[in-house]
Amino acid sequence: MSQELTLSELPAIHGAMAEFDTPEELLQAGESAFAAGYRRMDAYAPMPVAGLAEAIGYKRNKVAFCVLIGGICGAMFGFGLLEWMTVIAYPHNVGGRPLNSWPAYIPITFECMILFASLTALVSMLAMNGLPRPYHPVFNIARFDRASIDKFFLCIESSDPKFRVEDTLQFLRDTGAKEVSVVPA
Amino acid sequence: MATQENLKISELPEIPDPGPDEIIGPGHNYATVTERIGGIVYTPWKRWPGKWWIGAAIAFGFVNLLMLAMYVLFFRGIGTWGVNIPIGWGFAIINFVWWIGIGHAGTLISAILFLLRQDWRTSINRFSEAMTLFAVACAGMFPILHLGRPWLAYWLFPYPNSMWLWPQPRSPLEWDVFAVSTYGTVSLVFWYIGLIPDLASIRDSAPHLWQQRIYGILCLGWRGSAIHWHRYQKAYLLLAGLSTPLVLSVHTIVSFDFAISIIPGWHTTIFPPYFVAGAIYSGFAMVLTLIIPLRSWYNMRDLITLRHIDAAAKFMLGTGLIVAYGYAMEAFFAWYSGDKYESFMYWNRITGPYAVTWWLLILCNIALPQSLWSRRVRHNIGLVWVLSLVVNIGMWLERFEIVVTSLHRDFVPSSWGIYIPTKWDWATYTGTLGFFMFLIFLFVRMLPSISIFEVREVVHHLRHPREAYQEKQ
Amino acid sequence: MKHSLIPLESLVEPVKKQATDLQALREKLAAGRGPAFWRTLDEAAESEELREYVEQEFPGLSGQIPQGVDRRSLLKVMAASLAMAGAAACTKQPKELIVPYVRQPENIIPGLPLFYATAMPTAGYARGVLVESHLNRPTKVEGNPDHPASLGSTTIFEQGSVLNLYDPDRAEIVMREGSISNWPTFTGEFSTAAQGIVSRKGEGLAILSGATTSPTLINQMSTLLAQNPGAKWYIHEPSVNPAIRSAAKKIAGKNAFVAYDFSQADVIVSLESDFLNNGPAALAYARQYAKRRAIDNGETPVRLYAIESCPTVSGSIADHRFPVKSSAIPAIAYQLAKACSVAAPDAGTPAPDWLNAVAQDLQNSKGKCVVVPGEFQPESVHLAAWALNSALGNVGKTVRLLDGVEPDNTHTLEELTTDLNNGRIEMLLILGGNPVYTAPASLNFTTAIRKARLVIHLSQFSDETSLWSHWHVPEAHYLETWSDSRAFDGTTTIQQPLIAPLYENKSAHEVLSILLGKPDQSSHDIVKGYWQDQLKGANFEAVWKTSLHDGWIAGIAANSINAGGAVTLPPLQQPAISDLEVVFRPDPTIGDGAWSNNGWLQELPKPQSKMTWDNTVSISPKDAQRLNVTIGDMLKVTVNGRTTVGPAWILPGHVEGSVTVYFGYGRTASGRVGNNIGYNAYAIQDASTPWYAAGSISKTGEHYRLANVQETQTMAGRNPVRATELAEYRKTPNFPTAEEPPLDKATSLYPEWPYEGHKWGMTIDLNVCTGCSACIIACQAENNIAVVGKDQVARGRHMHWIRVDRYYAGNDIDDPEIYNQPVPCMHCEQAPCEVVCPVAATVHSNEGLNEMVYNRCVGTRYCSNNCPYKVRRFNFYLYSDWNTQSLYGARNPDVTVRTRGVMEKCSYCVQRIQEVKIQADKENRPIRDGEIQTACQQVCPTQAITFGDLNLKGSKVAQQQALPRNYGLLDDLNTRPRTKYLGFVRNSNEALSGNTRKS
Amino acid sequence: MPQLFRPSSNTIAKVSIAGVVLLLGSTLAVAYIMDRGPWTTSVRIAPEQPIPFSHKHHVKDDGIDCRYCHTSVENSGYAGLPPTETCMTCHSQIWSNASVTQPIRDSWASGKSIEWTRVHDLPDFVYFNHSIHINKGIGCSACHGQVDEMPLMYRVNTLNMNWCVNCHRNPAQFIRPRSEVFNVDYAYPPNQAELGAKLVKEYHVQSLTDCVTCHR
Repeated sequence: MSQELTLSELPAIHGAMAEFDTPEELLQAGESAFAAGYRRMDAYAPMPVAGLAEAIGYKRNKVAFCVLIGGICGAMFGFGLLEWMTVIAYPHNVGGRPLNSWPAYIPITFECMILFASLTALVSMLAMNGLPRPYHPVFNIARFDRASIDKFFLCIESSDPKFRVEDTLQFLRDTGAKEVSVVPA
Repeated sequence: MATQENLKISELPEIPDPGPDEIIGPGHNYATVTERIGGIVYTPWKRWPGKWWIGAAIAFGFVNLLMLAMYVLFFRGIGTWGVNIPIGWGFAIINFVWWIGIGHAGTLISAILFLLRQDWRTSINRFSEAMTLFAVACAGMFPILHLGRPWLAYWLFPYPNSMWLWPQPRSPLEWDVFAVSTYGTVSLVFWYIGLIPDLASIRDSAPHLWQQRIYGILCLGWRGSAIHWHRYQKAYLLLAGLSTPLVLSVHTIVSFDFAISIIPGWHTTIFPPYFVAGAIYSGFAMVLTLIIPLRSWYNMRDLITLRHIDAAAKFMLGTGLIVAYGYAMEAFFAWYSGDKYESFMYWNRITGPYAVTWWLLILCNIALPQSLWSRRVRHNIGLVWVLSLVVNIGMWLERFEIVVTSLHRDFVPSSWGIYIPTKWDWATYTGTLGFFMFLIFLFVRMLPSISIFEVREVVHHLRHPREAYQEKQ
Repeated sequence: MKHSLIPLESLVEPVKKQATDLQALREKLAAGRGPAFWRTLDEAAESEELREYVEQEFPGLSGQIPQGVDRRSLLKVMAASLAMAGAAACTKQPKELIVPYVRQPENIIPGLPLFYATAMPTAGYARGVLVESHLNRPTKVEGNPDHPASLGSTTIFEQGSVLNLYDPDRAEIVMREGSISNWPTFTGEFSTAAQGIVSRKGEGLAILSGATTSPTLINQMSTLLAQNPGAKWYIHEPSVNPAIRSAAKKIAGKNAFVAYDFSQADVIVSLESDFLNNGPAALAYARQYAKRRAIDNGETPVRLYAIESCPTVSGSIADHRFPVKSSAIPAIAYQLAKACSVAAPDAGTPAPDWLNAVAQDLQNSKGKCVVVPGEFQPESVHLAAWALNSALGNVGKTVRLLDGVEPDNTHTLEELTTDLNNGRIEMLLILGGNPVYTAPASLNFTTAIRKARLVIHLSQFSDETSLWSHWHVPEAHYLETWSDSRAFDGTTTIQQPLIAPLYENKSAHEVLSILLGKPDQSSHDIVKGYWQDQLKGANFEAVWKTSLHDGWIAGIAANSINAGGAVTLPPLQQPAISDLEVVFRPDPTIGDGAWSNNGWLQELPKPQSKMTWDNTVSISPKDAQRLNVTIGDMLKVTVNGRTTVGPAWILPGHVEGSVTVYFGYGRTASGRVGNNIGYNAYAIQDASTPWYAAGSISKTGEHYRLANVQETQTMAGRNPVRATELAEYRKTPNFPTAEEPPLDKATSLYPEWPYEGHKWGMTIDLNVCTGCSACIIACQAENNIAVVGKDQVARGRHMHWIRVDRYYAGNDIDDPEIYNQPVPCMHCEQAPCEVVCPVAATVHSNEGLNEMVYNRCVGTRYCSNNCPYKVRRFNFYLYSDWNTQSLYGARNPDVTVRTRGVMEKCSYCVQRIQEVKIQADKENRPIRDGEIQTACQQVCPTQAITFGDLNLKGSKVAQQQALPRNYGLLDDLNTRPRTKYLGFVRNSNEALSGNTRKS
Repeated sequence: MPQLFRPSSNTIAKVSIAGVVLLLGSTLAVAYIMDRGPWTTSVRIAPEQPIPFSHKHHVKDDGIDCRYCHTSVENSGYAGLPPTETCMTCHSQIWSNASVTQPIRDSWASGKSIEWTRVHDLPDFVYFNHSIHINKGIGCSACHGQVDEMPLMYRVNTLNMNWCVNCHRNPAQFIRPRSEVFNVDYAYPPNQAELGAKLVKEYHVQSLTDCVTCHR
């Protein structure tokens, strides 16, 4: 459902939304929108679409870096803990083994590394994606529920300097969108 | 709503299996897969099949048995079990190793097959991950239950305490604490991340507002943004990368529980690889045991196809052969090492009081599974199912062999003994089986048991084979 | 009454014990810590309190020792567990009371144990002991090193006696025909009844007692008999063979005792004698034997030939064992006599081929050999043995004839039965003992006893006999009352009590003095009174005090008789039993049945069978094969038409054509522990042939579950025990390590852990270990080790910290080599158990102790799995009895009472180590070698166990570990055990190479 | 489709996540504090006693030496609690009919002990020996605090294992001359460091941290 709006009766809007049937169309639309100079936009798909993010100008993905840091911290924590426990906190003669039996500490060190890294992966991914975020303007579009099922959307946001409702809507229609609508904020 | 028109699809009577070459049946589109898989989740309980109710009820019965067994254990003591001196470990550790082994298929399928780009994993990874979690939950119980003073189990964690005492990290049991808890956590994370987009799909296709709300919360407001997908895939890839060494390390460490000790039959270097192989072996067996009934109950023959079963069966065969190699090596060491204790141990396994279990295990784990070489066998669903059960039993017997026969006759003849499990041992074991099944039953009802968005990708790839390749780059 | 218990328990804190510092002990006792101060009001008050709570606790006793675990209430379990979790977990400690004395006796310092010298009479004969007392609470019995019949060691029974004192099943009050009465009433009625008798000069008065050597008692009796010529004194000692004394009497011409001195012997021939374990002088003999067994300095050890039907403790370390029917021993004795050219009647049967070799050996060592007659052999054997010894010139050297210390001219149980049946007896006074149960069935004593008009029974338990008595008077435990007794050599000990009677317990002296018309005399007055007369003149009080303190009265000993005229051997009474022979023996751990309610002794594995909680019918492998019997099959044993049914035990080394049955079981009025277990062998005993008789056995078809602690009987191709022949040893002294050299120190990934300070270690000399098992029970008493009951033992959950493994070797199952190997914790320097404990509950002390911290243990049992010696024990249930308060008294306050779910094991008696260390530290001196003794070491009759500091130059343990015979169990695992063994060396007779066992 | 959640829900979601984390953290913190706090250690909590016995009065005001009542402290593991007799030596004369001392007289008359509540109560599996500590120059007040300032007796130290271990690790911090052992208000000198080291050598004090030092 789309409605014709005149600038006068325009409420605060989040952006202009175009709906496509296939990932390929969406990908093209995204590319042309970027080519047309739009920068503040987002594309929505029920499954990962290769190259889509890059198409709309997404550059650097920092998840990997965070995970690396997490892993290093984990390993250091694990080994440090064991060393401290057995050498400093309460040194015991255990079966005649040296206080610092470092080979025996490797398994736990490794596990700690994995644990920290994995948790960092989850947290950093969600954090950077700004999730959890149950409310989002795009959900105002009635057909957007198909975005998680079988339809593909491109949304050029009002915050984009080149954003002009009519032009943008028109531009989106020209990209061959099946349906185009304004996203109320 | 968009979903209404598709409801019919889930009611199609019989869906044929597309055969050993297809990983998905014909005529599927993005919507239909959503509908087929999601449909199960939000079908009103009135329409749940009777089979489910009966199965769940039986499983729940065993959960109660488990509760009773625990009550007896805590208030009367570990003496209610069959353990003694010299056999200080019995069912508890056998079951622990068995469950943790089963728990290995999930992460393996999700992570390793993912890295290996095996597209057939898609329809079974979600399910086997769930299976992993539940198996680990069962496994995790035993190390605590088997303590003489379970209420002090927290002493195994390093926390600042008024005794200024700390765990003793040279002990493989301490390694277990970290390995198992890490494995549990990471599997959960991996599983949950995989679920997020599908939960969103459920949110958007569920008929009732309360369902939409619940899944809306669970999916954290996922909206399928391209950039989110990008980070999402990166995170998932990294997790897969991390889980792969993890899954190998966990059973390696479990095998250290034995390999680190000096008991003949335990103290051996072959254990880590052969435990890991055994774990995967039993894991795939359990996957098959579960998905074969599942696909027919829920009309998913076109999503879990002969292709999957065939591949899993091959995996079983392969890992089974590694395990066989392990056995062979044990025998070889026993002879080649020239160690009198080692050779006696092996001889005692074959001919001693527990010889029956040993021969049964050879039958279950090595002899029978060889039939999987034959394509006809692999494609006979019923037969594969039976074989998967056989392997499950065989792997349990293997753990029994390792734990009991090694301990009951070790070094000093005067202290040799015999182990006879009591009714409470059995109650605890079957109890966890019930607990496991009960969780599975809940899972298939409450959550999408197949990764919907990955199946969408499959649908997409089938349409555009060329891109399918590029996309993986 | 919980708090009345606290004075005992709340003072549980480290205390100063001086078991080994005897000088200090003497001074302390000499300084007037004697009995005179005993019965002061203070102790009276103290004991009142004790008595009170025990009585209060008694009725509702819930904690049965064997099945107790099933009866633990949830609360108890949780409370106990939390108590152990203690301050560690986030739990608040329960409120605890301190109850100080009202008036503190000056000789008691709370926290410091006192040691009192006394003696425990066994079958009348004294063994001197030192009893450890915590606040007047006897907790542990040790041997008295100065006492000739103890020499610092004890048997299993002295150790077990503490538990009997606190046994909740003890009789507590005077009973009259089953209803509660009291002592005053009894005294009243008894004296009136007595007056009647006395007026008739004792006509119709019969007094039955066990064997006794108590001068006071004998004196009381003789006074009584003098006043009442009509009265008769009968003596019944179920497990003692009267032939020993009758033979001695024949030899000496008067009441005498034949004593041996093995320290001078080169050759010993045992005619079915268990001289190392049985009899009033066993401990002394064991010590002498061990001394002569020494080989490390080139000595030639004594050679022991054991000729016996059923393997005994002594037989198990014999150099040659000849399985011979018990009934054939007399013939053998005569043949041996002949072979040594001693005039002896014809034995009928031809002598076995080996006999001449033995005879030859004897003759080669004239004056340096001993022939020991079996305790249960008839007079003829004892006479033959004497004849041999005198012919071989041993008399005066290795054999001595001493004045007898037992009363003379007493009557037997048979006579009593006849007199009863003839209605000659009106009043029967039974002083101790349990004749209704122990009388041979042939006497039908139960019918006889009914003939008496008044039966008065004095005994510690209300037993089978009490049920047939009109009056039952609770007898005082030897730790509760005054008395005296003498050792085999006449050494006399005043038995002083360590605690006032817990209940209304009375001694035989007190009962007798009623008859003597002094009803109000206390044991103390009687005993002291008697000795005042004896030790006239000399400053009595001083002598009395020293005697009490030393544990024996100076200057009183039996003179030796140098007469011993030549004896003429009677013709053989009966020939060897041709068909099946049934041999009767007291049970190795329960004796004649008097100990059957003692959980420690019940759970103590029998030296040969390693079986607990039952008596078996021991049968030879051949017979078992013939009758197709397996262990546990029920056998019906028939003797003279009387039958009993018991489980079979196949005993390698048992002679063919003979079965051995044991007394002491099948009791019905023993108590919660001893009731209805095993079978009653008295039920088939015939008074005429009490120790062996012709009989028959047959399978009933039933099978019985026996609880034994050792499944595997052989060494299964490993050699935990390493033995060799003397000749071999001379060639390769390091024979134990010759084949399997221990790994050299370099074979380790880890750097050596330095042990600068003390370095505790232990050696166990297998060459002298007889497997008597005293160490096991001493350890149990010292370390509060719980009794778990038959079912748990059968499940492999017994708790003994030190076990004695018994292996059969050689290639002849009918006459195997028998080896005993005590196995405590090895305290490995590279302990496998420690590495695998996830909570550091077992770690190494810097003195090399393998510490087990109960309160840190969470119970993974991994340590036990990984212990190659399997010396760790686990509390699968709440085994320690936390309910039965009377048992609290027996506990050693220096050792934690373990709770459910924790591991435990030998600690090298670390509480003793700590106490000596603290003591030495306070006195600012180094610890002397041998100052610290572990419980097992202290009790060992042959001193096979040595404990000490390996870093201390010249310490005995260091020397022994330097010996070539020294080896470590499973040395090849590189666990570096601190407990080492000294290999067994067999001194075989080459002339018998045919019979020589290959090692 | 209508929005399932109000815009505010975004904040709620994020806040609740933080909340959960905080909750977990604080629970652990509380447990930790409980474990150390008086509730478990009963530090500075004077328990109910049959007689309101004041060490302040007897030690400070009357100047009675520790050993007058705790007789065995120098040669036994157990310091010893005075028998009623000891109380009566004075209280038969003074305060001889005060109501507070009534229990003493009752006990004396009846022969029934006075039942005190343990203040310094170690778990039953801990074996502490007073005499050796006294002999090695560990003063009473080092563990029991300034009893002469205590109208009613209470613990000043947790008696937790880490507290014991702290001194056993490095006795020099708390050791004092033998002469000062019974001096309740002994103050450690500023040069405790070297003095301690000196005394440790002089008294041959070992630092014993083996388990069996206290647990058997």
